Amino acid sequence: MRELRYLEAMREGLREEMRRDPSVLVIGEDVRASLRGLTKGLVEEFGPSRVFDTPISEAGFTGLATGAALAGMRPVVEFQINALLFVAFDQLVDQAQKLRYMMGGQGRIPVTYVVAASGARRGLAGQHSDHLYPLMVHMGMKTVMPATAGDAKGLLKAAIREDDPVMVFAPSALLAEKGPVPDGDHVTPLGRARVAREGTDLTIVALGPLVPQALRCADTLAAEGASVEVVDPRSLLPLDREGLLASVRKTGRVVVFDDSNRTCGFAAELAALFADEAWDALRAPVRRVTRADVPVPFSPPLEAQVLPSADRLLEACRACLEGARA
Amino acid sequence: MRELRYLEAMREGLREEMRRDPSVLVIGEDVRASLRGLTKGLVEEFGPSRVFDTPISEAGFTGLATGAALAGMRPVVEFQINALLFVAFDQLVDQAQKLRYMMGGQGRIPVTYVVAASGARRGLAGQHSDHLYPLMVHMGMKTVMPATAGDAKGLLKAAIREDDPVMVFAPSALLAEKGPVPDGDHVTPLGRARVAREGTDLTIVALGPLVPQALRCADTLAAEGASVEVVDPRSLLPLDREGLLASVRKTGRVVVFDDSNRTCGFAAELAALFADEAWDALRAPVRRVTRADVPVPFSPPLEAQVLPSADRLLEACRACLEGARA
Amino acid sequence: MGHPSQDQLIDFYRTMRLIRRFEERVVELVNRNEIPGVTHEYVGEEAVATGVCRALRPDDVITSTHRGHGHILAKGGDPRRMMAELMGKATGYNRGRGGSMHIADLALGIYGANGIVGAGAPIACGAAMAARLRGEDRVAVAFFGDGATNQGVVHEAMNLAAIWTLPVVFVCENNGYAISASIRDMSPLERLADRAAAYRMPGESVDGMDVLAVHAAASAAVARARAGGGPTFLECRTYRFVGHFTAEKALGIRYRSEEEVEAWRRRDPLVTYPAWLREQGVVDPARVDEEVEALLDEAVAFARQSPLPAPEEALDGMYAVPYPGLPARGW
Amino acid sequence: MGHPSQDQLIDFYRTMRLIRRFEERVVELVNRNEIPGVTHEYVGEEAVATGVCRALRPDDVITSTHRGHGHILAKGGDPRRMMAELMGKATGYNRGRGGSMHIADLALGIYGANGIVGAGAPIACGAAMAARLRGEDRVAVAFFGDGATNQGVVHEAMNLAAIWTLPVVFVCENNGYAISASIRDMSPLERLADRAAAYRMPGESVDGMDVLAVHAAASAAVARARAGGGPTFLECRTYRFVGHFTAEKALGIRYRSEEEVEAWRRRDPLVTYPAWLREQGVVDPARVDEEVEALLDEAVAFARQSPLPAPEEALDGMYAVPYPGLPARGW
Ligand SMILES: Cc1ncc(C[n+]2csc(CCOP(=O)(O)OP(=O)(O)O)c2C)c(N)n1
Ligand SMILES: Cc1ncc(C[n+]2csc(CCOP(=O)(O)OP(=O)(O)O)c2C)c(N)n1
Ligand SMILES: [Mg+2]
Ligand SMILES: [Mg+2]
Repeated sequence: MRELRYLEAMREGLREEMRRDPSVLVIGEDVRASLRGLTKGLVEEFGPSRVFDTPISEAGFTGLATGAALAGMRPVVEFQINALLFVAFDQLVDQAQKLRYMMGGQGRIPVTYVVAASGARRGLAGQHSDHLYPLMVHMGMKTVMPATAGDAKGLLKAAIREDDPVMVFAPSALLAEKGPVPDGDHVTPLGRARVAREGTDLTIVALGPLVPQALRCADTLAAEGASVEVVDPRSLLPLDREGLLASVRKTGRVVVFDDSNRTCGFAAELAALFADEAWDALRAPVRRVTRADVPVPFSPPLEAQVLPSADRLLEACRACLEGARA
Repeated sequence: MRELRYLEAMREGLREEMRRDPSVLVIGEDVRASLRGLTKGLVEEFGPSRVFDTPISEAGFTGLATGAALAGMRPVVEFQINALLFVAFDQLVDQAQKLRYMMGGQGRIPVTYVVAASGARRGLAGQHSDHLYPLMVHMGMKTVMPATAGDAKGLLKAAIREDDPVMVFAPSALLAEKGPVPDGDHVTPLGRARVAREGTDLTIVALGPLVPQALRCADTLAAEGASVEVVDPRSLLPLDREGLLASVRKTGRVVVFDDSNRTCGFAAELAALFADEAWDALRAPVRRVTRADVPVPFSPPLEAQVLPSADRLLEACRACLEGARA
Repeated sequence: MGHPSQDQLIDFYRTMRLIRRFEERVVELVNRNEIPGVTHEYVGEEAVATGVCRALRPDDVITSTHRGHGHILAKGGDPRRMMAELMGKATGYNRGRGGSMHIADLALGIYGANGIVGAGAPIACGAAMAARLRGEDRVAVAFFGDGATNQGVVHEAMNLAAIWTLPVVFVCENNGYAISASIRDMSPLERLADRAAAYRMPGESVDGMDVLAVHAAASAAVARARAGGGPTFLECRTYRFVGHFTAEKALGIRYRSEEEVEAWRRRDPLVTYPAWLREQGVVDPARVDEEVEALLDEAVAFARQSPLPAPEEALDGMYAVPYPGLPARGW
Repeated sequence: MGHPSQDQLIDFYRTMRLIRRFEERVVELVNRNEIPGVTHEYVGEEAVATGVCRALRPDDVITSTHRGHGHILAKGGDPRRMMAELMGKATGYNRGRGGSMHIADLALGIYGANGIVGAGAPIACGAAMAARLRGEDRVAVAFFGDGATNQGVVHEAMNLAAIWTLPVVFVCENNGYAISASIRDMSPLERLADRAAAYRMPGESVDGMDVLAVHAAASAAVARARAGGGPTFLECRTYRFVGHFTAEKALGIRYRSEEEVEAWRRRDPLVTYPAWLREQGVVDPARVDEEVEALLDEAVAFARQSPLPAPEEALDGMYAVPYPGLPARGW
C-alpha cells in the first residue's frame, strides 16, 4: 500500500471531500496560505468562495459555521491550536452541539472542526500544548483523534460526511509520521476502536500521539515474556465500548495511557467504564498514566516530567502484570 | 445552633469577608440590585466602589478580575448561570488559572467565582441547567460545591481568603434549604470531605444538590437492613482523597451520585480513583449514577429522565449490595 | 417597498395585538404553573418585531433571543405549537425539549430563540453566508438587546458581516436595560447605532414604538442587504412595560422609576397605532381583537389537550446520526 | 511631558538597538536549537515599544502579546533573565516554565506576554482598576496587534475601560498583518483608531516607525489617563521586517510583496533615527552599539551558563496555596 505522511493523508481526504461535495467549505485563520499545511493548495483548486480566511474571531466564525450548516453548507473549521477552543467554547459546546437537541431534533449541523496541530510539541508551553478532547466529549460532541496516516484520512472523511458536529484532533507529534493509506475512497467509520497490536496478558489503551510509545512499550514487555495488547480508540465519542471491554475482559489487566490532564480526563472515563463493566474480569487495579494537572511547561526537562512518558507506562504495566502496587 | 437558609448563610459569609478585608470587591451582572440575592444589601453597606455592576461582557470582566487580583485586590465575581463560564472560558481556565504557573510562580490571583444559581431547577432547559465543575477541575481550578448552609458560608469564606482562583458552585436546588450555621467566623477549610451519615456496608458519594436525596436513600436502605455511609466531598479540588478512600475501604462498596454529565464527569474521576487505590478493598463494581449526556430538556418528564434520580440511586445501591449486576 | 398597503397596515396591528395578548396569556399561565421555567415577555416592544419581520420574506432567516416570542410570532410562528412548547408538550415546536428560550422553526427561517445573550448574531451571519454561496437572495436578521451590544461575539459577527458584505441586518432592541443595568451606565454612547461606524456599516436609530418607522427602516436595510449592499445596524428605541422575566415581581428588585415606565406606557403602540388606524378609518380594531382572542383560545386549548412527551424519548434528537450507547444515559 | 531631553533621545536609540539586536540573536539561537519552541520577533516595530514604554513610570503596568520581547525590554526587563527564560533555564524570569510567550516580571509591572491574542486587554483594565481603587495614579498599557482588534474580548475591555474611565492606554500595533492575513481584508476600516469612537474614547493613529511621534502621542495618552481622563486607543502604524515567527521561512508561505517589505525597510527606525541623531550631533551611535553588544554578550553567556530546572520541580508554582496531592501528577 502507498505510504503517506499523516498530514498529507489528511489533506488528501479533505480535498476529496471538497471535490465530492460542493457544500464543503473551509473556514479558519490563514487557511489560504495554509500555515498548518492541512489546507495547502485548496484555494488554488477550489477558489476563494470555498476557502475563507477569517479574522481572529473564533467565537464569531464558529457561530458562523453553525448558521451556514443549518442553512445547508458543510463547513470544515480549522483551529490553529487547542486554546482557540476556549475562546470559541460557548459557540462550540453550548450552541453548535446543543442546538439540534434543544430544537427537538430539527435540522442538521454538519460542521467538522479540525485542530490541525493538537497537543504538545517541544517547547510550545502552557497555552499551545493543551489536549482538550475530554472537554468536548463531556459536552457530548462527537470527537475523533486519528493515530495513523490511514485513519487521519479515513476519519476526517467520515467526520465531514457526518451530519453532526465532529471535532478532529490531529496531534502535532504525528503530523510528519508516514503510514500506509489505502487507495480510493477510504472512509473510517466513527465508533470503532483499532487493535494496534494483539496480546493476551495486559491491555494498554493508548490515545493519539501516545500510540507509537505504547507499541514500543509492548515490544519491551514482550522481551520480558508478557503479551500486551495495544488498543487505539481513535473515535472517542462515539466510543467503541464493546471493543474496549472485549480486550480488557480478555486480558484482565489494563493501563490507560492518555495525553489529557488527569482529573476528569479521558483515562478517568475509561477506568470508570472498566471498573464497572469489566469488573468480573479484572485481575488488577485499573491504572492511569496521563499528563500532570499543570499547564505544559516550556523547558524540556519540565515538559518531559509533565507529559505522559513511556517509562511511567512501562512501570505501570509491570506493576499491573505483577498484580502488585507500583 | 441558629438556622439559616443556604443563600442567607452565603450572603453573611460574603458580607463578613468584605468587612474584614477592604480589598474584597464584588463584580458581576446585576449585583447591586442583586438578581440572585447573594449580594443583596452590599452596595448599600459598602458603596459603589466595592460592588460593580458589569456590562454583559463575561470574558472582559473575568479578565479584569484577574488583573485586579494581580494588582492586590481580592475580587468576588458572580456568574448568574453556568453557561457564562463558557463565554468566559479562556479567561478562566487559560488565563486566571494558568498565569501563576506559566509565570514561574510569580504573584497571587485571589479571585473567587460564584455561580449563584448552579445546576438545574425545574424548566430552565438546555442552556441554564448545566453543572460544569468537571470542566473546572480538569483544568486545575480549585472548586467547591457546598451542600449545606453551614458549608455555604464556611466554604465561601475560605474561597475568598484563598490566594488562588476558586470556583464556588451554589446549586439552585439548595438555595432555600435551611440548616445550622455556627456563630462567629465560621470557615470551612478546602480539601476536607464531610461524612453526612455514617455507615458500614456501602458508601454513597453524593455531590451538592444530590446530598439530600442520597440521605433519604440511605434511610430507605436502612429500613432494608443496610448501613449506608453518605459522603459529601464538598471540596472537589483539592479533593479529600484520603477521606473518600477511607470510607470506600471501610465499606468495600461504592456508588457515585453525581450531578454532572456522565462522560469524563466527576463520577468518572472518583470511580477511577477507587478502582485504582481502593482496589484491594472493593467487593463490588464501582457504580455511577449521573446525568445523561444531553442538554437538560425543558419538559418536566424529560427533565426528570435526564437528571440523576433517587430511584436510580436506590437501584444501583441495591445491585451493589447484592454484589450483583443491575 | 414604498408605503404599506391597507392590508399591511391591518396586518401590523393584528401581529402586534397577537404578540401582546400572547404574552399576557403566558403570564397568566406561568402564574397558574401551567408553564414551567422562566419566560421573558415582549410586552411593549411589539412594534419592533412586527416592523422588522414584516419587512422579511418567508424564506428569510432570523435569530432570536431569550425574549423571543414576539420575533417568532411576527415571523409566522404558529401560536398553537408555541404555546404547546411553553407547556412542555410533545406537540410543541421543540417537542418539549426547549421551552421559551429555545423555540425554533427552521422551516420558517426561525433559527431559534437563544438563552445566551448575543449568541445568535454569528449564526445569522452563517445563514446569510450560505444564502450568498448558494446564489439565493435570502437575508438574515439578528435580533439582540442593548445589553448584548457589549458581548464580544456580537462585535465579531458585525465585523465578519462587514468584511464579507453579508446580507445581515443587526437589529438592536434598545429597551434601555439589561435586567437591572441601564444602558446609560453600560455604554458611553448616547446612540447605540454609532457602534456601526466601527465596521463601516450604516447605523440607523429609529423609534421602536412606531411600527411604521421600524418597518420603513427595516425595509430599507433588508433591500440593501438583498441587493448585495451588505449589513446594517438598526437600533430600535423601545421599552419593556413589564419585568425582565415573569418572576421579577417576586424578587422585588427596583431599577426603573414609576415616572419612566409611565412615560413610555403613554407611547404604547397597542394604544397609539390602533387609534391612528381608527382615525384613518382603515379598520375597526375590535374585529381584529376578536380574531386574535379566538386564535389564542385555540392555541391554549391545543396546548392543554396535547400530551406530555414520553420520558423514554428524553435521549432522542441530540444527534442526526445516532450510535449505540450514544448519548450516554445516566445509569 | 514636553520635548525629550538629550539623555532620553539617546536612551530611545539604546532601547531600540537593544531590542533589534536581542531579536537578531534570538533568531541565531533558535536556528542553533539553543532556544526551543516558537519565538515571534519584534524586528521593525522597535519604535512602538520604545516610544510607549518610555512614556511610562516603573510602577505602571503593561500587558504584552506573543510578540513581547520588545515590550519587555523597553519596560526595563533584564536581558539576562529573558535570554535564560528563552533557553528554558532555571534563572529565567519564569524559571523555565513560560518561554517566549509568557515572560513576566510583576515587579516591573510586566503582567506577562500572552499566547492568546487579545487576552491581555482586560487584564490591563483590571490592573488599572486596582490602581484607581487603591488611590494610586498608576496607568496600564495593553499592547495588541491589528489582528487582535477583531477579538471580542478586546472590545469588551475597551468598553469597560470607557464606562469606568479607567487609566488604560490601548496600544494597537498595526503591522498590517495577522500572520498571513492583511488587515485590509480583515477590517473594513482604513484607520483602526476609528474603532475608538464606538467607546467614545480618543483614537489616535501615529507613525509607528517614528519613535518621537510614538513617544509624544503615548505621553499625551498616559498623562490623560493618569489625570483621570480615561482610556485612549493609540494605533501605531508599523511593520514586521521578518516572518510571523522564526520558523516561517521554513514554511515557505507568501503573503507580502518584496516591494512592500522593501518600502517599509527603507523607513527602518534603526537606520533613520540614528542618522537623525548624528545630524543633530547628539551622539555617536557606534558607542551605544558597543554597549548593547556587551550587554547581550553577557545575557547570552549568563543564559548558557545557567542550569536547567530540576524535573522534580515541574509541579511547583501552580498554586499559591498547595495541598497534598495537588496538582495531580500523571502516574
Ligand atoms: C452571555 C450571557 N450573559 C448573561 C446572561 C444572563 N442574562 C439573560 S438576559 C440578560 C439581559 C439581556 O439584556 P438585553 O440584551 O438588553 O436584552 P433584554 O432582556 O433587555 O431584551 C442577561 C444578563 C445570559 N443569558 N447570557
Ligand atoms: C485567540 C487566538 N487566535 C489565534 C491565535 C493564533 N495566532 C497567534 S499570533 C496570531 C496573529 C496575531 O496578529 P496580530 O494581532 O496582528 O499580532 P502580530 O502577530 O501581527 O504582532 C494568530 C492568529 C492565538 N494565539 N490566539
Ligand atoms: Mg435590554
Ligand atoms: Mg499584526
